[in-house]
Amino acid sequence: MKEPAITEEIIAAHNLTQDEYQRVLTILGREPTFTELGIFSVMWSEHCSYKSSKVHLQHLPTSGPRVLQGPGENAGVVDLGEGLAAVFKMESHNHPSYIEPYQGAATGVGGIIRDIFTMGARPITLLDSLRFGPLTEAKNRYLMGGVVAGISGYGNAVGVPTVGGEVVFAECYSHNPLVNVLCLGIAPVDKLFFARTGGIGNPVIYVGAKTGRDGIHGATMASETFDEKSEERRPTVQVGDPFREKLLIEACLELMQSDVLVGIQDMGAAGLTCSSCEMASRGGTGVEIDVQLVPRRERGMSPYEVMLSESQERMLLVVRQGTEGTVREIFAKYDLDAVVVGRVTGDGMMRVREGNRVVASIPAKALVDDAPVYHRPLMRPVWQDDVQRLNLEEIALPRDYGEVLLRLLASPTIASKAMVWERYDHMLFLNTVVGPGSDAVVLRLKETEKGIALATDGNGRYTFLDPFTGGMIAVAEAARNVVASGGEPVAITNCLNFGDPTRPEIAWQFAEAVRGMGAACRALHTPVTGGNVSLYNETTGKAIFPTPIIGMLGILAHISHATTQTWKAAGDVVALLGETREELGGSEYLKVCHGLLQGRPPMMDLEMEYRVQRCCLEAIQAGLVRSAHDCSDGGLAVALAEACMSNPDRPIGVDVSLADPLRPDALLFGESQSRIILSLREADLDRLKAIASHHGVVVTPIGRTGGDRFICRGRGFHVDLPLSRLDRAWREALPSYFGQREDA
Amino acid sequence: MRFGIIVFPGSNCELDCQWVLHDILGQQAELIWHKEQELKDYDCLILPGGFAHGDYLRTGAIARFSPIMKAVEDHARRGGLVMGICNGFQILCEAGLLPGMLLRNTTLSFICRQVYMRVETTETPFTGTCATGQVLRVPINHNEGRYYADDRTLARLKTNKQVVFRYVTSAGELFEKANPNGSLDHVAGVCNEQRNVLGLMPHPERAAEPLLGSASGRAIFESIINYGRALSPASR
Amino acid sequence: MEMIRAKVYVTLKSGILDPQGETVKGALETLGFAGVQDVRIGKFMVITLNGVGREDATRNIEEMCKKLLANPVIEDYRFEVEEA
Amino acid sequence: MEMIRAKVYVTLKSGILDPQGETVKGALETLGFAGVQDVRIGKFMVITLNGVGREDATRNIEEMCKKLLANPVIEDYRFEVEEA
Ligand SMILES: Nc1ncnc2c1ncn2[C@@H]1O[C@H](COP(=O)(O)OP(=O)(O)O)[C@@H](O)[C@H]1O
Ligand SMILES: [Mg+2]
Repeated sequence: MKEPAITEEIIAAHNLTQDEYQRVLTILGREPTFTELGIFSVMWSEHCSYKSSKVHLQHLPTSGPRVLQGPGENAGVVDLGEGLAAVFKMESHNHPSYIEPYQGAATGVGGIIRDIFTMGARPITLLDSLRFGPLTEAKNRYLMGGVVAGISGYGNAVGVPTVGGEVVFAECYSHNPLVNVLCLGIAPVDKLFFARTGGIGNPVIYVGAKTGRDGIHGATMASETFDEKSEERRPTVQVGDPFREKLLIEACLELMQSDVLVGIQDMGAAGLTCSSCEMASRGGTGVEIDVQLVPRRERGMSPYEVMLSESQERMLLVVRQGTEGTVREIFAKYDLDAVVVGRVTGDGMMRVREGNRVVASIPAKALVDDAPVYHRPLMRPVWQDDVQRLNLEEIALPRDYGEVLLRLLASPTIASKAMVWERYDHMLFLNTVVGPGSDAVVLRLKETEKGIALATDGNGRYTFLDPFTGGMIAVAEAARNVVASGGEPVAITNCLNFGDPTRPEIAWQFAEAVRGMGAACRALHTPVTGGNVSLYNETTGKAIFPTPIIGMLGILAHISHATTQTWKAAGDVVALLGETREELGGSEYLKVCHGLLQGRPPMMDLEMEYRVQRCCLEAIQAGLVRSAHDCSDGGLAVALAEACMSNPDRPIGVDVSLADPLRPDALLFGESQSRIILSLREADLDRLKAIASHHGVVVTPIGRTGGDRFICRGRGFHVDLPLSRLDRAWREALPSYFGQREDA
Repeated sequence: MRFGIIVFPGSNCELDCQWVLHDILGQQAELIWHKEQELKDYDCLILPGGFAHGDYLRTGAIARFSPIMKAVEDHARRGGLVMGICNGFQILCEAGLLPGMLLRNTTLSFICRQVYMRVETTETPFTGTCATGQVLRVPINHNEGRYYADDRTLARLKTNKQVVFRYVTSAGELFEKANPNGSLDHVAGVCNEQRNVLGLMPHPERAAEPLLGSASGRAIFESIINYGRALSPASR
Repeated sequence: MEMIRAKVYVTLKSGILDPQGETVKGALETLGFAGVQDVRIGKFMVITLNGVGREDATRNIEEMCKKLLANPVIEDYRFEVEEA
Repeated sequence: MEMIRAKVYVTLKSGILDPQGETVKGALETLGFAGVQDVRIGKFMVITLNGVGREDATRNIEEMCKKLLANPVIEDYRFEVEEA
């Protein structure tokens, strides 16, 4: 087969700039072949090279006493003690999910799971962080229905429970939904695997599904903005096969028990290209692949297509010479292909052959390390001051605060997500001590007394209004959720979803948000172990909110510290940790009740945040706390209502009096940070006060649990509603949009 | 007792069953890969939940042809105990070891949540320590759990008291809203005529520890163990 | 020997509730399509055989349906065999 | 006006992975059926229309396929309309 000649159009179609093409010429010392051009273009895409984000990410803190592996490998690794390690990472699959929601989300799940078991860990849990446009639009219902079905369809069948996550709605995600999935696995600390090649002559083995023309140029697609033409790119859609992936997990984990594996890498974005050259460059060797040996699903595939295919459920292994038989035997047990497709070489080249013909020969290290790095120009948007302006005097106070509360509870961002999580197996492996529906997920670690907590968070609206503060709050809130569940926050992974970084305002948002995250990670002692950057999230020039999503990992010293957000008994004291300020900027209340996206987000004092968290954790560990819930979207009133309702089997009312001399709407619905609502036995109140004063944290008893009404009073307001009304508003909101299925 | 847990490609609840049987209840429990052709002398076989062969074509349709299934049938014919949970139930129906079929939930969606099921008969090895009418709180986790049988089969099931569990409210009532998947006559579990083969959609192994929210599924495993003990008091 | 293509149709027995069909019917009505009386959803499989004569193919496909492709408790099947 | 029956065939576009078909193919081979080259599994829908003329029916079904019955990203469709 003859390869096309390299023309300007072909270079442009590969999204390589003139400068980048010059760089290719320099590295090769000649013109690239067509296959080589394809390889450079995927390796140097934003998705694989982080060329626009690197200069900012390098300022994040990435080390700490518990971090065994920071960014750079397939996933981060944290020491849990007792010889166990947590391997975790988050990935986005935004663009594919817009094009085909079911398969886009499904293959996103499949991809992140591979990152985890590649490192030797058994994947035990998934969390999904989703953003959609308003459900009043049919297209958004279709997207959400498809994405949730895809996560459910793939995650359940592959046998990894989806135990938590979040769903948030805003107009800006209408043409650009976000699908971020976190996976965590557990491995013995001394049995971790890495993407390496080891000794020269080692065989390179391809395992898993056959290669088709799926998703060719998916990696470059994920780095482009959408336009009308995106529709035409559809035939590259990849279909996930959770059954094959389940077999692949079992086969790889079984292989890892034996002593044959040198290195292993999943084939994700940029498929065989990325996996082979990254292994070689990390191993400091070369690698040679013969595309003719690669198992194929379709006829007549060119070397270019084989190298760039993004067919799912495939892995690349390097094993010790002479152990090929062992590999074949284990994979045959699971009816999976395991084929030697190449070997490790000593010349540092990534060489691709088709039989005897060499179709690509590129220095592997240069391909990876000499990728372009951009210091994109930054500019604070001219409209930033405008959106931050908010004069509270111009905001009319509502007449009926109960009505406002009901509206907020029915707002899809706040409403119960039971309809979503009931479609996910969230119980498999018998670890789920706190499942979906509380601040963080808590899993026990069998055979130890410990547990782990996980939460995802990230408020795009705050980050839009003030990227630095938004970045800080994303980390702080995720940590607070972990603390409220009884865990000590130890490390994060993250997904950074932003617009087109070649626009200086977007680059500025990115830089600021990352700076904020870094500050919070330092203050809270939660280093970054990995993550993912998704840029170009815009359609026809309109970017999404800058949306950093944080996945926070915490450790529970004892599983008995696991704490949920719901009241446990009538007659308990309700106490508020932290202070409420007159802050309404960026709140859900302003958006839902006044149609405003305006103001500064609530202020974040990291030092105070840390003290509140330590105080809460110490109180939990001392056994004083019956329930804990952080105040976030919708403020104090919504958090109190959730604590009443979120155990459907046992709703318990509350009677609260608030004395603060603030505007009632700010007091009830403002989203001041660093606040946690606790419930405890009356007899324990003094001990809680002592702990709080030791940490310099304000604790205010505000009422009592009990009854079947929600009562909340203060200066200028008196809300008194039966729980059943709150419950209906909150629980029926999401299903009401899906009464008529459109995604059958 | 000796439990054997059959692992099909795509099964995923085998470790959970083993955990409950071995680590919680102190029984022997071994995993058996579906390509095996012979079985050691197990007292009870468990076909666990999951997605054998990806649930492709029909749930359980391909798994019933696994090499091990011949031995499972022989074991059942000899009166050995077999319990299919969720996907295991689906496989037993496809294999003809249990009457009826499991169809797509009427909600058309996968459902994972706690439900209540009522013990309809204690005259099985799987419910011997329960009380008739006892309500168990056990989670379901399936896409195809709508029990179906033709009229004649259903009539026979009723006459023979082969309906072992029904979906009910927490108070034990047969209200429509307590039937999560549209099962015929609220059927959650059935046994064969000889009463040694049971299939049920809810997952008792997910309800065996208070830490995880419910321990009421334990009654089923304890009934089996009790039955085994009664059969051969000396050896166990 | 030629290539044979078999088209297999598997449908739910009449009388068995087809919630997916019902839902599609409802959705079609919502979209404004009038006169939709009934929707039933089944499977359509295309099986390509190689190196098998037409008669053998027919016998084989019949057997595949009986054994695996359809479940007689809930489904009917029908197929056509043609040269590809 | 007569009753119209439409048969709609929805199939995966060629080149799109069909994990279900692949798995069934493997199962057929395990069961000892020789010569199975390929299995692709799609949907077969039977839609009954009432009070709609044949021409309108044809136009409607075409539109139903486009809007709802097939997912144009990964599926093709084909249909036949007949008097029932
Ligand atoms: N997509 C989802 N998948 C699983 N669980 C979810 C999802 N969305 C929300 N949840 C669960 O719903 C609960 C409430 O979510 P959220 O409103 O984001 O909590 P918070 O306000 O504490 O951040 C959490 O327990 C979360 O795990
Ligand atoms: Mg939160």
